[in-house]
Amino acid sequence: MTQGVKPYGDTMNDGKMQLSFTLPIEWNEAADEAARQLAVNMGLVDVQVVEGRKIATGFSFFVLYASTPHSVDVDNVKASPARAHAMSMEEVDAFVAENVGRKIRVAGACIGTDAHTVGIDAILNMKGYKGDYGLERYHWFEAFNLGSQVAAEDLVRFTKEKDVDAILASQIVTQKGSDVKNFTELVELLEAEGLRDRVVLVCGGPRVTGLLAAELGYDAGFGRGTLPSEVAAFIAVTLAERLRRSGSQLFA
Amino acid sequence: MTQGVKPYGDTMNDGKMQLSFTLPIEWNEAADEAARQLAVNMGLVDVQVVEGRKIATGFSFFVLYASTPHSVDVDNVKASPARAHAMSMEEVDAFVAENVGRKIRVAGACIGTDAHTVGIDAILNMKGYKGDYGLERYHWFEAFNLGSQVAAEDLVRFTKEKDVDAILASQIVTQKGSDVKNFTELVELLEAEGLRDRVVLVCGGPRVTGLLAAELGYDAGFGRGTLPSEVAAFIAVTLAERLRRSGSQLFA
Amino acid sequence: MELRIDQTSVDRCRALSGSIVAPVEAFIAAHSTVSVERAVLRLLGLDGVGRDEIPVPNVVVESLATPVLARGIALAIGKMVAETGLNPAQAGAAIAAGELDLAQFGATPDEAARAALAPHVEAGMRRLRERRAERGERLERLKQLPPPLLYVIVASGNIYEDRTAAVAAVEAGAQIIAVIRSTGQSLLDFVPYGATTEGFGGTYATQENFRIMRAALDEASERAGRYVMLTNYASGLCMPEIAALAAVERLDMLLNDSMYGILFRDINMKRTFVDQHFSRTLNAYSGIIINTGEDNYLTTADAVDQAPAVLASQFINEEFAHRAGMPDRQIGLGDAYEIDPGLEDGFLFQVAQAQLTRQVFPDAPLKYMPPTKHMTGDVFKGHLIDALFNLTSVMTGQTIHLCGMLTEAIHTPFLGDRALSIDNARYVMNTARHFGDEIVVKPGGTIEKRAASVLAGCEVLLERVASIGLMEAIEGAFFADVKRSPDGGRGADGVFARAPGYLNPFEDALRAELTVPA
Amino acid sequence: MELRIDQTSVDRCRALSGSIVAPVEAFIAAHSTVSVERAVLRLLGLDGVGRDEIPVPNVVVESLATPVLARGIALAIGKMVAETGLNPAQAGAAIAAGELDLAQFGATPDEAARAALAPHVEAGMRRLRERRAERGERLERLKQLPPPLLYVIVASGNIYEDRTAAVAAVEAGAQIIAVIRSTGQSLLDFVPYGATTEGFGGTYATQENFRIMRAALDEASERAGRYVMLTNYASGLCMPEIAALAAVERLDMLLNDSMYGILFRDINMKRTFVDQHFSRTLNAYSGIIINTGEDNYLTTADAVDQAPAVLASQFINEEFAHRAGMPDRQIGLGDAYEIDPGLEDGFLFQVAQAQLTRQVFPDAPLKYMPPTKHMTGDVFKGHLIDALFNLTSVMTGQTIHLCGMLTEAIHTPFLGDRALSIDNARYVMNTARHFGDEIVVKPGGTIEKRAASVLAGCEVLLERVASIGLMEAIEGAFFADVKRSPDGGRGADGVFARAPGYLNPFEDALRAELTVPA
Ligand code: B12
Ligand code: B12
Ligand SMILES: Cc1ncc(COP(=O)(O)O)c(C=O)c1O
Ligand SMILES: Cc1ncc(COP(=O)(O)O)c(C=O)c1O
Repeated sequence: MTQGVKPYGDTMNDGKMQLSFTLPIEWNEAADEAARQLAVNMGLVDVQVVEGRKIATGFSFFVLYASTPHSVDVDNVKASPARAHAMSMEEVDAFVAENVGRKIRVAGACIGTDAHTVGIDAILNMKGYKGDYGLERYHWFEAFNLGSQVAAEDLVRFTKEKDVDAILASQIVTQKGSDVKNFTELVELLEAEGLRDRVVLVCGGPRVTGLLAAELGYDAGFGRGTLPSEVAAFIAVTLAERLRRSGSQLFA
Repeated sequence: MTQGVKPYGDTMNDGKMQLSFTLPIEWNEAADEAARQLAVNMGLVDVQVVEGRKIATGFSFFVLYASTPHSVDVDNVKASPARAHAMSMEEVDAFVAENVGRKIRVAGACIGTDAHTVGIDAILNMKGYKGDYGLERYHWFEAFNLGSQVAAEDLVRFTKEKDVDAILASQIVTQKGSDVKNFTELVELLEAEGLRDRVVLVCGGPRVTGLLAAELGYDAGFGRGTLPSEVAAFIAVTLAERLRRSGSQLFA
Repeated sequence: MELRIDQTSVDRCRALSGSIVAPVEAFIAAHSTVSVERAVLRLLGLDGVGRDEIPVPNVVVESLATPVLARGIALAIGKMVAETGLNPAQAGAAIAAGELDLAQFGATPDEAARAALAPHVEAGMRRLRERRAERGERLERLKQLPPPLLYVIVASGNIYEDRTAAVAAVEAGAQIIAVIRSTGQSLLDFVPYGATTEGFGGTYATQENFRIMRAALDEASERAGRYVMLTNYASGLCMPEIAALAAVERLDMLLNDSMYGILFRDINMKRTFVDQHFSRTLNAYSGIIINTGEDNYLTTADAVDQAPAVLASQFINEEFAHRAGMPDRQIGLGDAYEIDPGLEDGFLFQVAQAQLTRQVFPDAPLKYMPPTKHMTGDVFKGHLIDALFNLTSVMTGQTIHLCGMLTEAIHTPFLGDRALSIDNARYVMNTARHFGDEIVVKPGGTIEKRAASVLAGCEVLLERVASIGLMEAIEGAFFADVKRSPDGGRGADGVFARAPGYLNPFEDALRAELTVPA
Repeated sequence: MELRIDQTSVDRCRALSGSIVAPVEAFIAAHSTVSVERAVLRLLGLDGVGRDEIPVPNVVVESLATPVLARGIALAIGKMVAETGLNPAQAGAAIAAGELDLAQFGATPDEAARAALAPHVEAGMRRLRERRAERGERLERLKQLPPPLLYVIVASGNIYEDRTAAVAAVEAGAQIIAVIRSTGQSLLDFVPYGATTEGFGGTYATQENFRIMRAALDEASERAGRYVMLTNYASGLCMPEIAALAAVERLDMLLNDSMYGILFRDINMKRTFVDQHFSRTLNAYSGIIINTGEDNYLTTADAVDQAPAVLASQFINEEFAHRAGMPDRQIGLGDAYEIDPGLEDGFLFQVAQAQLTRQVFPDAPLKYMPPTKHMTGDVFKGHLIDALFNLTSVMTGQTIHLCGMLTEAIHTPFLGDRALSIDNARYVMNTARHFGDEIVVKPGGTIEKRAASVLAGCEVLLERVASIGLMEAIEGAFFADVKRSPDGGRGADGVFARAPGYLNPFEDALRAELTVPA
C-alpha cells in the first residue's frame, strides 16, 4: 500500500482514536466543552467527549473519541536495524566461530543509579528470557554482568581492563530523562577515553528505540521484549563486519 | 486564570495524554514506529508507544503516551445556556404559576427509528431520574409521552392538535449521523408547518451538546446525565420570556 | 460452585409454565400467519424480489384473498404446480412477474396439489437435514474450545466491513459471531433482499448477508481449527422466514424469544405466538440453538426487581420451545449482568442469579449477556465491570458468553474494542478457570438467600399468570411493566384462522420427525 | 473466607523463627552503628546541616574516634553539655561550626554526663509520646473507612507536586499516602536536608518534606472527615534516623524490613540487623506501623516458586519486630499479587497465598502489594489485573492495600492514573464487599492444596536456616537467590562493638516502657 494509513475504528480510513487526559480545572458544564476544544485545537475532528468528571478539586478527567485527519506513510517507516539479523544461539555461535574466530567479550550493566537488573539479566544470564537463552550460555561469548547502579567510570575502566568487545548498557528508570543523561554520559566518557570505536556499543530498556540509540550515538538500541539471541546476533554481525573491514582481528 | 490550560500528568503544563487506536497494518518492528510517527504527524511530542501488538491479520493495536503542545483558553469556553437556571420542582411550579399562569403542554418522543425510550422516559415519567421527579409529576406541566420510533410527521401533527408548548425530541442511536438526520427533519417540518416559533424546541441524548442543538436550530440540547428539573426549568423560563415579550399568553 | 435450591419449587414452576402455555398452544394450532406462509414458500424454494423490491414470497401471499390463504399457501401453490408443471420457484417467479395468477388454479383437487408438492417438500426437508449434518461434521472435525463460548457482535451496517471485523474477532478468539440487525428490522413485514451496505446500528438480516458471513466464517474456522458459529435475529414480524433462511445458510443460533416482539416491539401477541412456534419447530429440526431475550427486562427496568420476571420468562420460553419439539440442548435461555455497579454486594446478587439459572436449567446452553445499561463513557470503569461479569460467567458455568465492550455506552464496537473485550474474557476466564469448582456457598448467606427469594418470587408470578392466562397477563402488564392488548400491536392483520383442509406440509413433516410433548 | 491450615506447622515455624533470630539479637545487643548514634543525636534535638550540606548529626559522630564512639555518642555529648551548659542542639551547632571539639570533654565523669542528659532524654521521649497521642486523638475523631485501607504512592520527585497529588488522592478516597523515595536513597549514609524539588523515581525523604506532607494531609483529613495516614521508607543505611524523624513528624507507617537492605541493596547484614532493631524499637514506641518488603522476592524471581520464601520472611520479620517490643497490630507484613497473569488458575494461587497469610498472622495489619512485574504498556489489560488483585484483597481481608496503577509499566503515577486506580479498588471492593464471607474453600481442592504446600515449604526452609544460622543462610543465598557475606556490603564500616559503659539513653528508656520478649 502506498497511500497514507489512518487509524481504523470500524471502517477503513475513519481515523478513529481514543484519548484520555486530566485538565487542571474544576469540572462543570463548561469543562467538557473545554476538553472538546482542546481536541479540536489538536486538529481532531468528530470529537466526542464521552466522559468528563471531577477527580479532585481543580482537576477533571476526560475520555474522548475522535477522528484524526492525519495519516502515516508506512512505506517509508523503517524498522530499527538492531533486530535485522535473526539467528538462533547455535547459528550465532557458528557465525562467530567462522567470522570472529575467538570468544566475544561482552560487559553488561544497569548504569547510573538505576537498580533494575531484571532486564539486563534477562539478556545475559544463562536462564535468558522467554525460553531464549542468555549470552552466558553461548559458547562463543564471554559475558560479564556488572550488575546494578554501575557508574559510567567503572564500566569504562572495566572495558579497558578486560578488552571488552561490546558494552550493554541498561536503563529502566526514565523519569526526568535520567536514562538519556546516563546513556550520554557513558558514550561521552568512552569517546574521551578513545574507546568508542573499539567497542560495539548497545543500549536497552523498555523506552529505548533504534531511533533514540542512533541519536545518542549508540550502535543499536533494544526495547520492550528484546530476546538475547537478537542482541547476540547484532553484536556478532557488527563485530565481524568491523573485523572484515579492518582486515585484522581487532585486539585479539 | 487567563493563560491557556494544558493536560496535567504529574506536573503543571506537561501536556500528558493517553491515546489508543488500531492501524490497519500487520504488526512488526516497524509498526510501532509507524504509530509513533502518526502521533508526531498529529503534532504530539515526547511520544512513547508503550504497547503495540497484532490483534488480527493486517491489524495492530497501540497504546501511546505523549505530550500535546496545544492548550485551551478556558476563560472563553461558555457552558451551554440550557442548564443555566437551576430550580427545584417546587420552584419551577411556582415560577410557572406566576409567570405563565396555566399548565405548560409538553410532548416528548424518541423520534425516527430510535426505540431507546429510557432516556426520554427518565425526563417525563413520574419516577424521573436519579431521585429527580419527571415532568408528569409537576403540577404546572401536562406531559405527553409519545414513546418510541415516532415519525416527525406524527410528532408535528400531535403538536398542532394538542397546542403543545414544548417539544422534547430524543435520539440515542447516533451511528452514521442518524441523530442529526432525524433532528434536522423535525425542525424543518416544524418550519414548513410554521410551528417552529410557536414551540420551545428541545433535543436530547447522550451525544447531544448545547453547541449541536444551536447548530441544528433547537432552543436547547441536553446530554449525558440530564435531570428532569433542568429541562423543566429551561422550558418554563424560556416560555415565560417569550410571553413577556409578546405581552400575551400565546394561544392560551 | 454449588447452591442449595428448593427443587419442589422448581418443579412447581415447570408445571405452572405447562398450564400457562397449553391454551396458547391450542390457539397456535388453529391459526397461521402471513409470515408462516411465506416461510413455507421459501422452504419450497421461492426467492428473489419482484417490482418495488418486494420479495417474491410476499407478492405470492398477498396475491391471495384471505379465505383462500386460510387453507394454506402450500395448497394453492401445489395446485398451480400440478396444473402448470412449473416447479414452485418458477411458479413464484411467474406470479411475481404478473404472468400468472395463483388464484386461477383453485379448482384443482387438493389431492393433486399435495402429490405435486410432495417431492419439493421432501427436497426442502433434505436441504435442512444436509445443512444440519454439515454442521455436525464440522463440529466433529473443528472442535470448539470449552464454554463459556466467547460471542461478539459485528454491527457496522455494512456486511463487508462486518466480515472483516468477524474474521479479526475469530483470530482474537471469538467462538460465536452475531451480526446485529439494523435498527427495527423486527418491524418490517418482509425480509430484505441481497447484500447490504447501509444500516443503522446494525446490518440487515438478508439471505445473501447470511451467506457472505457464513462463507467467511467457514474459511476462518478452518484456519483457526475451531468451528465458529454464526447467529442472527429471528424475533420480529418475520420469525418463521428468518428461521427458514438461517437453516438454509447454516446459521448455528438465532435470537428467538416467545414474547420479545410483543413486549419490546409492540408486535401483536397472537402473531408472535403463532410465528415463534413454527420458527422454533424449524430451528429444532435444523439443530439451531435459540437465544431468548430475558436481558431486555433488565435493560429497561431495575435489574434487582426484575430477577423473578427473568426466571419466569425463562420457564415460559423453555415450555414454548419444548412444545415446538426442541430439546434442552438447543434452548439458550437468556440472563444478563445488569445490576447497578454502585450497589454494595451487587456482585453477590449477580452470582446468585447466574448460579440459580445454571442449576434450574442444567442442560440448557445458557446465554449470558454483558453489562450494558450501567456502562458509561468511562471505558476504564466499563472494562472492569465486564471483568467481573466474565468472572461470574466462568464461575457459574455459563455457556454462551456475550463479551461486553468497554465502549458499550459509546458506539457499536470498533475492531480494537472487540480485541480488548476478548482479551478481557480470556484473561479472566483463564486465571480463574476453576475457581467455581473450588468454592461452596455458605448456607444461609446473602447469596443463598437471594437465590431463594428470586425463585419464590418467580413461582408467585407464574401462579398469577396461570390463574388468569398468558394473554391476559400480558394485557395486565405482568411483564416488563408493558401493557399489550390481544388484538393491538403490529402485524395483527397478518394472523388468520386455519380453514378446514389447511395445509402446511413442512409443519406436518417436521412434527412427524420431532418429538413434541403432548 | 475460610481455609483449613495445619496449625502445628504454623507453631513450629514460629518456634524456628525464634531460634533463628535469637543469636542475631545477641549480636545486636553487643553492637551499635553510626546511624544508631546519629538517631540518638536527632532525638536529643540535633538538626540542620554544617559545611558541604553535611547534616550536623553526621559531623558530630564523625568527629569522634571509634574507641570513644564505642561508648556511645550520648555519653560524649552528655559530657559536653555538663561542661558547657549548652543544650545538645547548641552543642551540636558549635561542633558543626568548628567552634568546639567534642573529644575535648572526655575527662568528665560518666555520671555527670548521664545527669546532664536526663532532662533532654525525657524531653525527647515526651515528644514521641505527644505525637503518638496526637495520632490517637485524630483517629478517634476522624474515623478511617474499614480496611482494606487504600494506599497510593506519590513520586514526582518534587515535594510540592507530590502534595498536590496527595491531596487529590485523598479526595478520591485514599486512606494512606506513601511518598516514594528518590532512587537509591537507601544507599546514602545520611538523611538529606530541607524541602526538595528534584529526585529520580521519587522524592527525597527529609524531615522538612515529611513536615510539608503531614501538614497537607492533616488539612485534607479534616476536610475529608477521615484521618489520612502518611508513610515513607526506613530501610537502607539510615533506618534509625528515619525512624526518629518519622516519629517526630507523625508519620503513621514506615517501610521497615529486617533483610531488604541486605538482599536488595547490598547493605552489610550486621549494619542492617543492628539498625532495624533500634529503628523498630522507636517505631514501636511511636505507634508507627511497619511495612515489610516481601514483595521484593516476587518482583525479582518467579512468584509461584518464591511463595514459601515470602512466608518464611514474614515469620522472621515478625520475630524481629517482637524482639523490638512491637505488638502484632503494628507489624504490617508484606505480600504481593505477582503471579503471571497468563498462568491458568493463577488467581486461585493468589487467593490461597493471601488467605494463608491472613490466617497465619490474624492480628497483623497485612500489607498487600499490587501486580507490578507483569504489568505492561497495555493499560487496559493492566487495569483488569489490578481488579482481580482488588477482589483478592477484599475477599481475604487484607489491611493495607496498595492500589495498583494501570500505568505501572510506564511511568510513576499521573494524577489521573491514581484516580482511576482508586476508582477500580472502590468499585470492586464495594460490589464484592462481603463475597469472602459467603464462600468456603472446598477441602482437598487446588486452593487448599496450594496453601498447604506453601506452608510446608516454608517450614522446610526455616528448618534449614535454623540449622546453619541466619547470617550463614544469607551467605548461602537461601533468600531471593542473592549471596551476601557477613562483612561485605555497604556500611560495614559503620558497625562497631559497644565498649563497656556504652550509653544509649533512649534505648534504655524505650526498653523500660516496651514489653520485649526475653
Ligand atoms: C521489578 C521492578 C523493580 C525492582 C527491581 C529489582 C531488580 N533487581 O531489577 C525494585 C522493587 C527493586 C524496584 C525499585 C524501584 N523501581 Co522499579 N520497577 C520494577 C518493575 C515492576 C518491573 C521491571 C522489570 O523487571 N521488567 C521486566 C524486564 C524483563 O523488562 P525490561 O526491564 O523492560 O527489560 C527488557 C527490555 O527492556 C530489554 N532490556 C532492558 N535492558 C536492556 C539492556 C540492553 C543492553 C539490551 C540489549 C536490552 C535491554 O530486554 C529485557 C528483556 O526483554 C517496573 C514496572 C514494570 N512493570 O515495568 C518498575 C519501574 C521500572 N520501577 C520504577 C521505579 C520508579 C522504581 C524506584 C525508583 C521506585 C523508588 N523510588 O523506590 C525503585 C528504585 C530502584 C532503582 N534504584 O532504580 C518505575 C520507573 C518509572 C520511570 N519510567 O522512570 C517503574 C516503571 C514503575 C513505575 N511505574 O513507577 N523496581
Ligand atoms: C437500554 C438499551 C437498549 C434497549 C432499549 C430499551 C428502551 N426501551 O429504551 C434495547 C435492548 C431495546 C436496545 C436496542 C438497541 N440498541 Co441499544 N442500548 C441500550 C443501552 C444499553 C442503554 C441506553 C439507556 O437506557 N441509557 C440510560 C438513559 C437514562 O440514558 P440516556 O439515554 O443517555 O438519557 C439521558 C440523557 O441522554 C438525556 N436525554 C436522553 N434523551 C433526551 C431527550 C430530551 C428532550 C432531553 C431533554 C434529554 C434526553 O436524559 C437522560 C437522563 O439523563 C445503550 C448503551 C449505553 N450504556 O448507553 C445501548 C445503545 C444506545 N444501543 C445501541 C444500539 C445500536 C441498539 C440497537 C440499534 C442494536 C440493534 N441493532 O439491535 C437496538 C435497536 C433499538 C432501536 N430501534 O433503536 C447503541 C447505539 C450506538 C450509537 N451510538 O449509535 C448503544 C450505545 C450500544 C452500543 N454501544 O452499541 N438498546
Ligand atoms: C430476542 C431478541 N430478538 C430480537 C432483538 C433485536 O431485534 P430488533 O432490534 O430488530 O427488534 C433482540 C434485541 O435485544 C432480542 O433480545
Ligand atoms: C522494605 C523496603 N524498603 C525500602 C524500599 C525502597 O527504598 P530504596 O529504593 O531507597 O532502596 C523498598 C522498595 O521496594 C522496600 O520494599
